[in-house]
Amino acid sequence: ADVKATMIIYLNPSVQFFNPVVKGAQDAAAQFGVDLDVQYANNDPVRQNDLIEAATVAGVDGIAVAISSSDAFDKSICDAVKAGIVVIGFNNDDLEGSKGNCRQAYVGMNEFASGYELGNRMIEKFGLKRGDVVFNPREIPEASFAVARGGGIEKAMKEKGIKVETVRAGLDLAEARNIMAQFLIANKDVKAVFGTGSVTSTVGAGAIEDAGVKVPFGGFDLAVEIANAVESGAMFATMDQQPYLQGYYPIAQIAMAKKYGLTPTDVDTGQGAFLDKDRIARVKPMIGSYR
Amino acid sequence: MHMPILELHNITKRFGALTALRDLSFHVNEGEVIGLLGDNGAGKSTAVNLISGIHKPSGGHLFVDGKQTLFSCRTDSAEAGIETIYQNTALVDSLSITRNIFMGRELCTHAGMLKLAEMREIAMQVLKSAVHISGIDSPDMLVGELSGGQKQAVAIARAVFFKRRILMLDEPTSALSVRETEALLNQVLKLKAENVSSVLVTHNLYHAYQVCDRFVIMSHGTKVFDVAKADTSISQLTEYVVLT
Amino acid sequence: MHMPILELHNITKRFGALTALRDLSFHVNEGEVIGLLGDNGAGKSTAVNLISGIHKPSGGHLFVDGKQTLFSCRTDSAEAGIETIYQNTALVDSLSITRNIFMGRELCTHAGMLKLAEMREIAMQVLKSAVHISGIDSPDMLVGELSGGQKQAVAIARAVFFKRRILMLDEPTSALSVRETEALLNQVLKLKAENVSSVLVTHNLYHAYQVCDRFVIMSHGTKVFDVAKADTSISQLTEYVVLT
Amino acid sequence: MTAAPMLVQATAPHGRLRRQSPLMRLIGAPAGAILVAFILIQVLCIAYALIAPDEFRYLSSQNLTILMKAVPVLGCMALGVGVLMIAGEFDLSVGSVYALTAIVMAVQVGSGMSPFLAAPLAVLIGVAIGLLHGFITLRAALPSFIVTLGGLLFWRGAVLLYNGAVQVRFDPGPAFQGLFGGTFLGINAAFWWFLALSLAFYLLLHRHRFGNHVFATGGNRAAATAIGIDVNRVKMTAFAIAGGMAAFAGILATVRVGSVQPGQGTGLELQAIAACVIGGLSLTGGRGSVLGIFLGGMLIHTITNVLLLMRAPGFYLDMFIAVLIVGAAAFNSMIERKGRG
Amino acid sequence: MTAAPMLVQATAPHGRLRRQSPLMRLIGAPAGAILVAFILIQVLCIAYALIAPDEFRYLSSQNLTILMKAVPVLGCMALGVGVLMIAGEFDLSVGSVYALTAIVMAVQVGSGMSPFLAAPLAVLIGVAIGLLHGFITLRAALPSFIVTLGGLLFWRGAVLLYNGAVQVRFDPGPAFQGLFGGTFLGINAAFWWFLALSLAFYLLLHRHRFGNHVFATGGNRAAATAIGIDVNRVKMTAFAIAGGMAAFAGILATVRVGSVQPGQGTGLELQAIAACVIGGLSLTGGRGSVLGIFLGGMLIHTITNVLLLMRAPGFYLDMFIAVLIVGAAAFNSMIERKGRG
Ligand SMILES: Nc1ncnc2c1ncn2[C@@H]1O[C@H](COP(=O)(O)OP(=O)(O)OP(=O)(O)O)[C@@H](O)[C@H]1O
Ligand SMILES: Nc1ncnc2c1ncn2[C@@H]1O[C@H](COP(=O)(O)OP(=O)(O)OP(=O)(O)O)[C@@H](O)[C@H]1O
Ligand SMILES: [Mg+2]
Ligand SMILES: [Mg+2]
Repeated sequence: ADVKATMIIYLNPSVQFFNPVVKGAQDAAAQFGVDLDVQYANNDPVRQNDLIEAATVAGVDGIAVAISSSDAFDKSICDAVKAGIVVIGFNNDDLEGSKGNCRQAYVGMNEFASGYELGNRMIEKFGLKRGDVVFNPREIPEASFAVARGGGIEKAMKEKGIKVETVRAGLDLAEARNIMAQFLIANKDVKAVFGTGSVTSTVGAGAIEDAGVKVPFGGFDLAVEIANAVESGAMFATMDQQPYLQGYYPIAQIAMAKKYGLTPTDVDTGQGAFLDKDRIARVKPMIGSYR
Repeated sequence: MHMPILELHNITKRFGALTALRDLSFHVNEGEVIGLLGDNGAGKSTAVNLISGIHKPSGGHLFVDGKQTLFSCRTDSAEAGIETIYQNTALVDSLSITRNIFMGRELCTHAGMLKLAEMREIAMQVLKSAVHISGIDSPDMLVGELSGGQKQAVAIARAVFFKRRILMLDEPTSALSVRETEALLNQVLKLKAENVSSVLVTHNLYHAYQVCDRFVIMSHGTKVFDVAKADTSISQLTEYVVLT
Repeated sequence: MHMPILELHNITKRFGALTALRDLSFHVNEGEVIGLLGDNGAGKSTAVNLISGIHKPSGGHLFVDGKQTLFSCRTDSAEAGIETIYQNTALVDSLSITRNIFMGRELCTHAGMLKLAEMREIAMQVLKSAVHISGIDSPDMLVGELSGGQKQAVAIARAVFFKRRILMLDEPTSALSVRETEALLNQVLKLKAENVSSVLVTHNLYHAYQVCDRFVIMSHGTKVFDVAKADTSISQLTEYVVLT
Repeated sequence: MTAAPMLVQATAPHGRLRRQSPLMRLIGAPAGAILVAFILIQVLCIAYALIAPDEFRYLSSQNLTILMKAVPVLGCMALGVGVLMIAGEFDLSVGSVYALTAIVMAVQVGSGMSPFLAAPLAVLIGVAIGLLHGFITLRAALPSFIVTLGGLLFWRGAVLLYNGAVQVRFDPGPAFQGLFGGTFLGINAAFWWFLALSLAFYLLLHRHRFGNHVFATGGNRAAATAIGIDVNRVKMTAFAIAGGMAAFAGILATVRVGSVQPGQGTGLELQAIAACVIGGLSLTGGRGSVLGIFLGGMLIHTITNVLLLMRAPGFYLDMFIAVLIVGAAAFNSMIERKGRG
Repeated sequence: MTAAPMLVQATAPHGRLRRQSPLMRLIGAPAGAILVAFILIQVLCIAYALIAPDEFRYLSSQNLTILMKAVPVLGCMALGVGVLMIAGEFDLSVGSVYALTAIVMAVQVGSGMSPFLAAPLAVLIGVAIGLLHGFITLRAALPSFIVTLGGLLFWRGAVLLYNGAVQVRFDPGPAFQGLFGGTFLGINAAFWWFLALSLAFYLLLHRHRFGNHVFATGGNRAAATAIGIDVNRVKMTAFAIAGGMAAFAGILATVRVGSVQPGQGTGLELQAIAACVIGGLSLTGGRGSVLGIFLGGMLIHTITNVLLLMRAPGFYLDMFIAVLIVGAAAFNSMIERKGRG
């Protein structure tokens, strides 16, 4: 291959969300003849810096990286760009956009916005009102996706005077289901439940059932269980951000920049994120590959 | 002349740079009580551990009943009928007296379930009969809570109960009181009458002289004297041990 | 009549349900050598540990130079001039001989840096002079690699080097050979000449009779006899110890 | 000052053992202190639940059901880890093994294998992994800490290698579902399993020859070897048990939620060790009891449960759990020291 | 069969010590085996880098710089954890303490405090937390494993309580930046700090009275107590050192990255312990050396670095790391056993 690229994912390899991202990247690599390696920072900014610098030293032509912090990667990314490497951000961007970071382009959507949208749609659909309490368990509250999505939900609720209760649910399905159910047993006045990532979204319907209550439930990401829940009505909707594109475009842009000198450009993958009963059937067969 | 039931031939044992035993040879006959004597660090415990299968020799040969053998683990030597009271007692502090005595050789049902009641009873009996130890009220006491002499008594009781052909005793009386020591020495003579051989390591030459038939004296890892009781006196023995 | 330098008055010590010492009283005069005798489990080590500040009494009083004191830790008793050879040797297997001897009382520069060379030299000297131990070639050997007697020698060397007014010896000769035992008993007499008192716990009545001025005999946690050497003989002593 | 020989006391006082109250004797027994602590905590919870049944729904049937469903996963894992700890070794890999074997089972069932075959297969893989860890640990004379830390990373990677980073559905049919997730005599099947296994482990560790060897090996390896116990075989068996129980916990968890996440089980190894330590197991081996492990696992879950029921701020839930775990352990240790007097 | 007294050998052979080759003596020395293993691995890497300088840029100056930047964070943490391990206690909380103190420092600097005040403040907080863990551990007679596992959860929660789940910028100005992140004599400042601290710890542990007390306390607590060492003070100091070094590692990481994430440092405690264990420290205390800790930390990072340079697939990177860590440990243990012969 004449182009070498490294993709750096901020979380660890077990996170399902990145499957379509990696598939997109690999498809692009195959089409454009790119020698691609994918690395994982395991949620550690220090390690992500090591990865960026190691890729720079290894002499790749391009780096696709999730810029999950507005400050932490500024220097290492600038150094890479100075060394002549094409750097494309994906999935997360510097909050100041291109002003805050040397990356040449960003491919992704705004997670905060998707949380805000889900929140507003649930308010509208289920008539949530001032003084109500909703429940938003989070796998890892300090993880960037949880802060962004949860923050969006909180903003939507705050605007209507609705209170958001949250709890750390962890990454274990069984454990998360126990914690969520126990919380619902203790808090009978909860009017709606929001998943945050794939774990809480997967087990939410079961937890509601365990607690013996009936409340609406919405969440994020895609998995067969989640699609089934939406289909059956146990879940109102899930938010999706077309991760396949977030992998495909960065690698394609790196290849085209190197081969043909094309300038990388920003891509918004967040259009049409909202998937409810009406739209889920179309998406379901693609789960795990293009979704 | 009988065949010795145990024979060491030119045994050598090294620990890293240190040669703890060098070309050590001696033998034990049936029903014989050997006194293994020598200075601190002479290699007595190393020899005992080697015969018990704890250490593997770096060189030399071992014969049981004239047949060359290799004790590669404790089970092999136990099979050959060797039972040992170790200098460090080899007890588990966190277990009860009963469980220590029957450790590795529990009385069980066919399914392997412990016969605890039976074992407790035997434990108390053997403690009393082997060393007349006092102050142990219950076989359920943890060994870690016993006094120095009481621990030693437990180790002795275990070995006496399971003895078969050869009993190795590595300074068994070091923490025992006068009365218990007497009891142990009588025990050795009683076993001799039953044709059980013993190898007694001790620094107390009076004790050794009282029960042993022959003395093997070691110094710096080798044997320097090998003498029958008939051919020596206690004062001569003292001289041998002190002057080498 | 002098004031005793150490006096126990009605000391009681309980471990959970067990009363290890009950109303124990005895005293030690300056330059006196006491033989603390008794059966296994009589409570001798418990008494030694209590005087050394390892155990706290459950009841009773302790006097040093006639002043009531409370040893709440080892440092207090060391301050009162008490130095102990423990039955379990109290050595750290993973450290060298030198570092064991000077453990807690290192020779240091003002900044606390160790004077290792000096300590190594002293360690070898004191090992030789205190017990004439042989077979220890280097003060850098780990204690875990030593033979039983060699370990005991290290513990003795440490106590003799740091001795001040009272030396407590809990079965110090149990693993020592004849020659080293002789050396230790002479050491006790030499210290007596320097006005250092000793309390010797031993099961060997010959050794006790050889060096002690007075005998305290314990049984089941209490004192049963307290007799001066002048008033007894070795055979009578044996009777006292065995029959109680 | 010499005195004539003085007979201080004519008859030596035999029987130096004081009588103790039954409570003191209970506390002195292995796991007695933790049992007392556990019962006290339960009494408090139940009393509060009876006084304020609406505020604190501890005794509501939903809550009891969830507790019974929640405990067995950690509990079974802790049983296996506990046996290994008593034998003197660690297993940090159980969380990863739990995920790997569960995924293998789910994938196999998904592609048509009977769950009644796939579940034993999962346990077998767990056992094999445990044996491998044991083999490396003993053969290369390494600390099991480092070998199983390697296992933690390796088997987590193996999950991805086997099936990628995808969540797998598990739909075993009603018979299997009933066996591991159903209800029998009002009690959840998973909890029955946990009870049965606890009993089996009790018999194995405290009443069977093997248990004696485990305690001896962990308490003093040199002594156990010197007396002829094959310590390597004992440790291998304990490793196998830890691996097998991790896999079994994986089955229970998978049946409960009906799907497996490749990332699941992270941090479970520390929780399992914590349950054991709270239950009185020593980190250096040779000490502990099955009752202790059982109660340790129960306690961790009760604490989380009580906190959630009392509506502790969920964002900081871990802080409260931390305080309560340390507090429970301190309470336990205090009772124990009182008992020893 | 009685024999006349027989003088087997007239002169007892004194000096039973064989001469050993210098290599064997090196291997026999503390941390000697790991040193040999480390040098061998370096020789292999350098040889490959010289043969294929374009394929494997191990010796490129940028790569050396990365290594020097990457090692000190884990290294400093391992030094602190190592001292505590030698004293016979664990610290599982260092990853959380590292995050908490770094956030406090960054927030304070962000709101106007001089970094030269904020950094010592962070270390002070680390020390205070260490002392608190020590106090609870010793006072309540608990295993430090459980207390610091509580700390792991508690301080992670405290991060959120202090500043929410937001990342914090850290912009300390050039003087501070230069002191901890600059370059001096061609070597990265963080690495200088690590070297200096390693030397200081070497002197403290192997040449100072305090170190002797640490080894004695960890090796045989009862003996150390019996001889008059204040084991509680020794352990408290070791806890304080572990906490302080975790905070110091946090400073280095924050200067390097320019911001702090509330979730950072998860899992670092196991890595730090792994570095120590690879370096020859025993999990039960009393054994180990500073050189071992130093090399253990270096080894973990070298392995990761080599894999990244060879562009090993990141999806399975942890699997390779696991195999290599266990392999290195096994190699080390093999050399060591050879040395003991
Ligand atoms: N830490 C402890 N916990 C419980 N019981 C103990 C403890 N230490 C000693 N004991 C008990 O106290 C009694 C006295 O023990 P001690 O060690 O003082 O006896 P001793 O006279 O030194 O015996 P020996 O000659 O065998 O050394 C024994 O019955 C022993 O079981
Ligand atoms: N595991 C070991 N590692 C290294 N050296 C050892 C080991 N075991 C024993 N030695 C050394 O071997 C020599 C012989 O020790 P051994 O224990 O056999 O002596 P011993 O005759 O039993 O002495 P004692 O009468 O003091 O018990 C000693 O110098 C000792 O230092
Ligand atoms: Mg010996
Ligand atoms: Mg004693």
